[in-house]
Amino acid sequence: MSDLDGFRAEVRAWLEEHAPISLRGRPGDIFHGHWGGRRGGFESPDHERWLRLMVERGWTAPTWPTEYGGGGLSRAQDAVLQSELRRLRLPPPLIGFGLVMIGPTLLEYGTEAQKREHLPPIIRGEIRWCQGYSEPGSGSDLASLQMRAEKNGDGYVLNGQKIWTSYADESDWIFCLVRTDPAAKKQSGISFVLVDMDQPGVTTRPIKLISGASPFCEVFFDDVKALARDVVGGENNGWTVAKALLRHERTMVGEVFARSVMGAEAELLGLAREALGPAEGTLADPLLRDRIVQSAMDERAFMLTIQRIQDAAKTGQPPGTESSILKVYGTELNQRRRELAVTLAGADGLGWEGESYASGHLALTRDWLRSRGNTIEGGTSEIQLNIIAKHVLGLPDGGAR
Amino acid sequence: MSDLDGFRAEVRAWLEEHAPISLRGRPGDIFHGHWGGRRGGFESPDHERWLRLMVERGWTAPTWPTEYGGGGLSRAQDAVLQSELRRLRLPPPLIGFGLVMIGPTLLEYGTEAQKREHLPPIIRGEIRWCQGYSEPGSGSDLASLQMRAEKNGDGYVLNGQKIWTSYADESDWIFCLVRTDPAAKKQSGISFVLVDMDQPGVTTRPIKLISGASPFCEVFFDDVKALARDVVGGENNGWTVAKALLRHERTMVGEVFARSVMGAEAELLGLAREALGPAEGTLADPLLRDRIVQSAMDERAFMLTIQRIQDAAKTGQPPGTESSILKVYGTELNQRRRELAVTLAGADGLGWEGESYASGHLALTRDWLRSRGNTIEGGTSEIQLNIIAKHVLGLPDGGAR
Amino acid sequence: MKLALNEDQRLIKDSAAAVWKDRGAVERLRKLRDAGDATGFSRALWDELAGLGWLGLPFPEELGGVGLGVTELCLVLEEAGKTLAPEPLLATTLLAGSALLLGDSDAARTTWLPRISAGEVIATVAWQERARRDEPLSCAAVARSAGDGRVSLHGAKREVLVGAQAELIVVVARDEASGQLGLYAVPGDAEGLTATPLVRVDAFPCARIDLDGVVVASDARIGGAELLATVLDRAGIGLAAEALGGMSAAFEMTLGWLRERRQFGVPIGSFQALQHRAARLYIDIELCRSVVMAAARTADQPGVPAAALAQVASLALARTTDTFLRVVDEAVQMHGGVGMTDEHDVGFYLKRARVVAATFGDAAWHRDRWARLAGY
Amino acid sequence: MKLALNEDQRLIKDSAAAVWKDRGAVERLRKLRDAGDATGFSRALWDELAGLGWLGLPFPEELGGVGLGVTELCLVLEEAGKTLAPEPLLATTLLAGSALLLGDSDAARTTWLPRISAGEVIATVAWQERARRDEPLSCAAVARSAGDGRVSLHGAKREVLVGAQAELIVVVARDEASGQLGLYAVPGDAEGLTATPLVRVDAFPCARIDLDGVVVASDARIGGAELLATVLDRAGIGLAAEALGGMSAAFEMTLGWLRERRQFGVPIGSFQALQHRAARLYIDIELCRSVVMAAARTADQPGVPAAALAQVASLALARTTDTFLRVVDEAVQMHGGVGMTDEHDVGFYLKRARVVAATFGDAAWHRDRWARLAGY
Repeated sequence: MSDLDGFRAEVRAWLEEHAPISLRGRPGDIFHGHWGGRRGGFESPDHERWLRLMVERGWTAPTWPTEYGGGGLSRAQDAVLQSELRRLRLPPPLIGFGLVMIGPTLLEYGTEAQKREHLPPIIRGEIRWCQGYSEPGSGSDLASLQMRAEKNGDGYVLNGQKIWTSYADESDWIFCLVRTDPAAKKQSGISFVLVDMDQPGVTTRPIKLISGASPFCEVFFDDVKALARDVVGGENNGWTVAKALLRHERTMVGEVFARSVMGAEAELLGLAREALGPAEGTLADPLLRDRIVQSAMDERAFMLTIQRIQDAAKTGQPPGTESSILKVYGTELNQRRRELAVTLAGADGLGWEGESYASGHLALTRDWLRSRGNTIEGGTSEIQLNIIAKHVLGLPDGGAR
Repeated sequence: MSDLDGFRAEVRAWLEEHAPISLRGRPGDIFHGHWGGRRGGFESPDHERWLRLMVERGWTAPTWPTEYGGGGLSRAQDAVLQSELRRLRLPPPLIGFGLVMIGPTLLEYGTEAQKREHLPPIIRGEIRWCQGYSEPGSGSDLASLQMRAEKNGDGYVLNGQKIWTSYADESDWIFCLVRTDPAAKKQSGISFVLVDMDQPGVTTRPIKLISGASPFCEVFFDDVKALARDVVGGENNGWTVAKALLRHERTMVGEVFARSVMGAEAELLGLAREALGPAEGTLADPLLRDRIVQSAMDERAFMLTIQRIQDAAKTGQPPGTESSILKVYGTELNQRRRELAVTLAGADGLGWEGESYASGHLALTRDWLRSRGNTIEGGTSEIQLNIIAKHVLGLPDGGAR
Repeated sequence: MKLALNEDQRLIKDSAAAVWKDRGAVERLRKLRDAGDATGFSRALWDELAGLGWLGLPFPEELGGVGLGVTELCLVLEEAGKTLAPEPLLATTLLAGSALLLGDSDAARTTWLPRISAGEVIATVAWQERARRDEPLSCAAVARSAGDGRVSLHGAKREVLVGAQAELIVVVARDEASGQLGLYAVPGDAEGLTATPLVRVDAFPCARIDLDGVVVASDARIGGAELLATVLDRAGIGLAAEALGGMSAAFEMTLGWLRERRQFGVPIGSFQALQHRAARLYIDIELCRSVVMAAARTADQPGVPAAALAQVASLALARTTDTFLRVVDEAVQMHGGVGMTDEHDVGFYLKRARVVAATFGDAAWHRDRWARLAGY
Repeated sequence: MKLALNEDQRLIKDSAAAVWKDRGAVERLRKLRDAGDATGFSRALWDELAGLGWLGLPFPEELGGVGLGVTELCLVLEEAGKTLAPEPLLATTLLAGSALLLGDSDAARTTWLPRISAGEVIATVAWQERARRDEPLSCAAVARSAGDGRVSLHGAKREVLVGAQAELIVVVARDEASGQLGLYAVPGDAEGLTATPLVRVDAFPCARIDLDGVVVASDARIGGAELLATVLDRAGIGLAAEALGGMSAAFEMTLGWLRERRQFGVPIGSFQALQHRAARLYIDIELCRSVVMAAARTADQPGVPAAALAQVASLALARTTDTFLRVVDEAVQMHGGVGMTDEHDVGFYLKRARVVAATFGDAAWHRDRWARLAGY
């Protein structure tokens, strides 16, 4: 306890002295900050200085071992560091899938050589990573993926296509699931491989969504090379690694949605007052008023459920498949909210572009459209319900997955 | 056309002359009238006279052939007869499953001897029939039925149990599905057999529902005898007969629900005014008001759909599986209405019995509870949705039925 | 009232289906959208529709029409709705056309209806002023006496269908002196009238109209509040028919995907959870079909009371707007990731469904009106 | 506020579960109902509950209680709810008990709370007068001065939980002179008080109370409108906990059936459509659990503002009443025919859920209150 207090004092003093003044009061989150990578520029010189300073202490990856350049902090110390960063409302010095996805995976499944090669560039923000899982033919049924990796000397030749790869067009390396044994059944012939995207044969193409531009890309592999030493977890054993990472991803998505739904009541009420008037007193439309309350109550119940799951985890109850509950409910909650928002806005929520519309109103349209994907991406609601039925409720398998 | 007009004039004159004055203005329907049978008494001497008169003309079964005692009318003539009965608002002289279920089945699948033996007593109202299909272990999966019929001399010995047999305790004969070939797979070992219930070994027990007393019974068979000549459609070929009858039953159930939902708006509005006041003007509770409108609109859309199906049939479009649509929607519509009715009544809709409650309020409670069975009886909603998915939408069979 | 198609109606429906399918279905709307086409629909196709007689379907023959009714026009609109055809049949023939047909002015009728039937004039009604539908009677635009029996119109209208392309705009304004609502037939190029195109999510042509002292002759007034109510209800029924087409097409598209798309070694349409959801959508669509047919036939009944028309119009719009929204949400969900891409057509239906729901009032608005009409 | 059970709480919950399961679950309620039992619950079990300390769980030790809170009582109520136990814990300890505990009268507190804790007194609050919940402030029963500082009570109350069995009835009446609401502690056998048992669908004991000039001493008044609001909110949270138990048990029963019942050669629980519906019920039940836990803990926070308590109580009741109704509807449907028979237990939950929803206001009522509290 007093150790932690000491650590806090030290962190606070250091931050007060070093953290660039210009960045204070500008908090980011895991999706808003500096992504790093070969092509990543900085928003300002202070952003660059902030990264260098933190990298020096290993605090871009505070809990990773110091031998790879990490901070070597305990979870408790990390919590102190994060709370001090929040206190000054500082942005994270570095974000990205290297830190939250492939890094932790390598720490768990990687060889010593893999960790030494790949972790330091992640920590220093030199290499930006993306994830190559889904393929056009394999959505919910991920294990049916078709992208091939054929042995060739001391490595593999990759051919195939990935889809829904976030920021592929801005990334340097990609971690991919590929089929290394076409004869093996589904899961058993899959390997988890790291691929340098800076080579011929790799093509990325951004995907336009119904809501407009998106970070998602298609990635095409045409005789692309990967090294044997870049297979993680062993050849044909990639499914185990992938599953662990997927669980991790779902929790992350849940947290993002938890944040996204906050404040529904105030937002919706604002839209309602704008559309319905009067500025005070009971809303003129009792049905819309009732839907706003439902949104508010749903949000409150959802946030309390997140808290309950966290509190249960603290008392040592083993975490279960709560991520599926949060995924299903959180995404649908957000959809209902976005739908209610456009409904409240009426014709103001129907604009696509142009100066006739306020930017806030245009965002309503786009956000509503984008929200329709929430129940599809990161594991469809249907898949989550299957998981709950089988693994939580213990209902018998009917062959449908 | 002029033939029909002549027929109408004749029917009208005959009814004006013969139909008991005391019964005019007292219409019944297929579930409200005289059921006949060995144990069936008459509500009044006029009821008995009415039956005798109509039996004489064969008009208890107007379209059945005259050789069995039917009226021998064409469908068009029958329509005229029914409209004239409606004109005087006369009750049907006879109702029951003999007329609407087993009779038509025998006409289609019975041998000449079977028709000669069984149809006349049905037409004269001497024998009341009930249906023995479901068993405790076979609900939606009817073909999994277990009741056995073993060959024994010139007949069978029946052992087993039927359930959900309406009015079994007041019936004389039962038509049953039984397993005559235990080795055969499901449907192929089933026979359709007619059984006289007036013999040792037949026991009936009424079923109490969550809503109270009901016409449903369990029927137990303990070494009960059936004659070989009473198998309809041939041994082990009962499934064909049963399916034809089931389709017929579903249409009937649909019609009943069509009637049951009529007038929702007026009923609900009455309850709402009673509970919420004021007697005039906009209802005080906008959410309940909205639900009443939904009920009214749902009913209107449902009635229009029934009309559309009937109109399409008239233009010669082949009838499809509309009965499944009507069954699913009509029953759920009725459930929503009953639920809204108890909701509107508040505590007045929570009474079970006793003088503290108005009889109308007690009926609200019972009707609501009874309505929960609507989506189960006569083929569950789930089964109907399966039928629609497969036979209307052409979705592939997933093994789930 | 018979809820079945007669032979003529079946022919119209079949040929409407053929016309729009031949033109490339949603692909056509996509091209217009991507090109930022200023017209927003195909004027060539419009001429063809005129040739087929559809632009004057419900007008009497002496005014260049075919002498049929809303029922027949709804069949055409339903088929147009299936391919999300942006041709302004609803605005021209049913909105403006109904105003002229049922309005007070013989002059306006004989001037404009033959030209509409011939495809020479695109027309519309400008009535909406707020973002959310409320009573049309809350109109703030005014008609002011401008001397010589002329009036000048002042105000702004929004969400005017095909407003920037229309050669005739029927403008709703309140007479400054009497307080009465009026419908004024105004040429699209009238001085003082500015149309600003709105790029809406469905990519159908639409505009904001500003009226800065637009002067018209007093005989430009073709009717008042009662006419407006009838016009909106007739058009509402037409929109319900279009929505019926839209939901049917989105549903068919989804059924095709459920049959084709394989996951876990089987077509996803074999999964019972999806089957049941699809079956429920089917039931709701069938109910929509019934109410749309009944509403259109009611509109064609001679001397139908305004309240009866209003009630079926509200029934049709309440059901179709809600069902359309539900169908497209489910359609995108069942398509999975591919349904979220702009490349796939299903998203166009998603977008259109929401615009449809906001055009003449959504389901909640129409349920409220139903209760008001019924006195509770 | 921590949404997890501590060691003591876990013990209470486990032993509550054991107590009621040992007594035969729903079978017990069935027997009482079929026998037309005049008490409607088990007085012997009531004595046991007293022995376990549960009747005084939230009362201070000096008043015979255990000194714990609503949180702990809710755990007991949740377990009671699982077996549909008709023992009047909610009415006695949470309704009347809260009124006495938080009321103005030390005399009433010290007279009644020890006797409640000891199981000697069944108590309740009589507040409802209409069939549908409306504002408690619309009370029509009056308290009239009867000289000598006494008051006489006049009026009628309905849906009084355990009203015919209660030895103490806290009656809500309006002071005729001041117009202020008052809560009056009245002995169940007071002259002029008539209790008429109501046979409700859930078979829980309940009565109508007629007050025909019931004379009580003026110190029988233990509080006013604010106290009533707090009492109803605390009891509402308790009822939400009971509902949570009820829905959990009905759901467990249904899961068991889904695993066991075979049709078409497989357990019906393997059908995906049923699986998804079950999974959605599970999610909703889990959300109910969160709000009930949070609401109970809020009630136990010292000095919690009335508005904050009202808000969580409304949240808890809105969610649990709706979810309970949905769970039992689905439970009966999934059970098929057997679920419709009186012989099966699941129907008891169906009946109870509707009474629960009507007791302190249904979901719509509480959503309306939430908005009022939030000022919109």
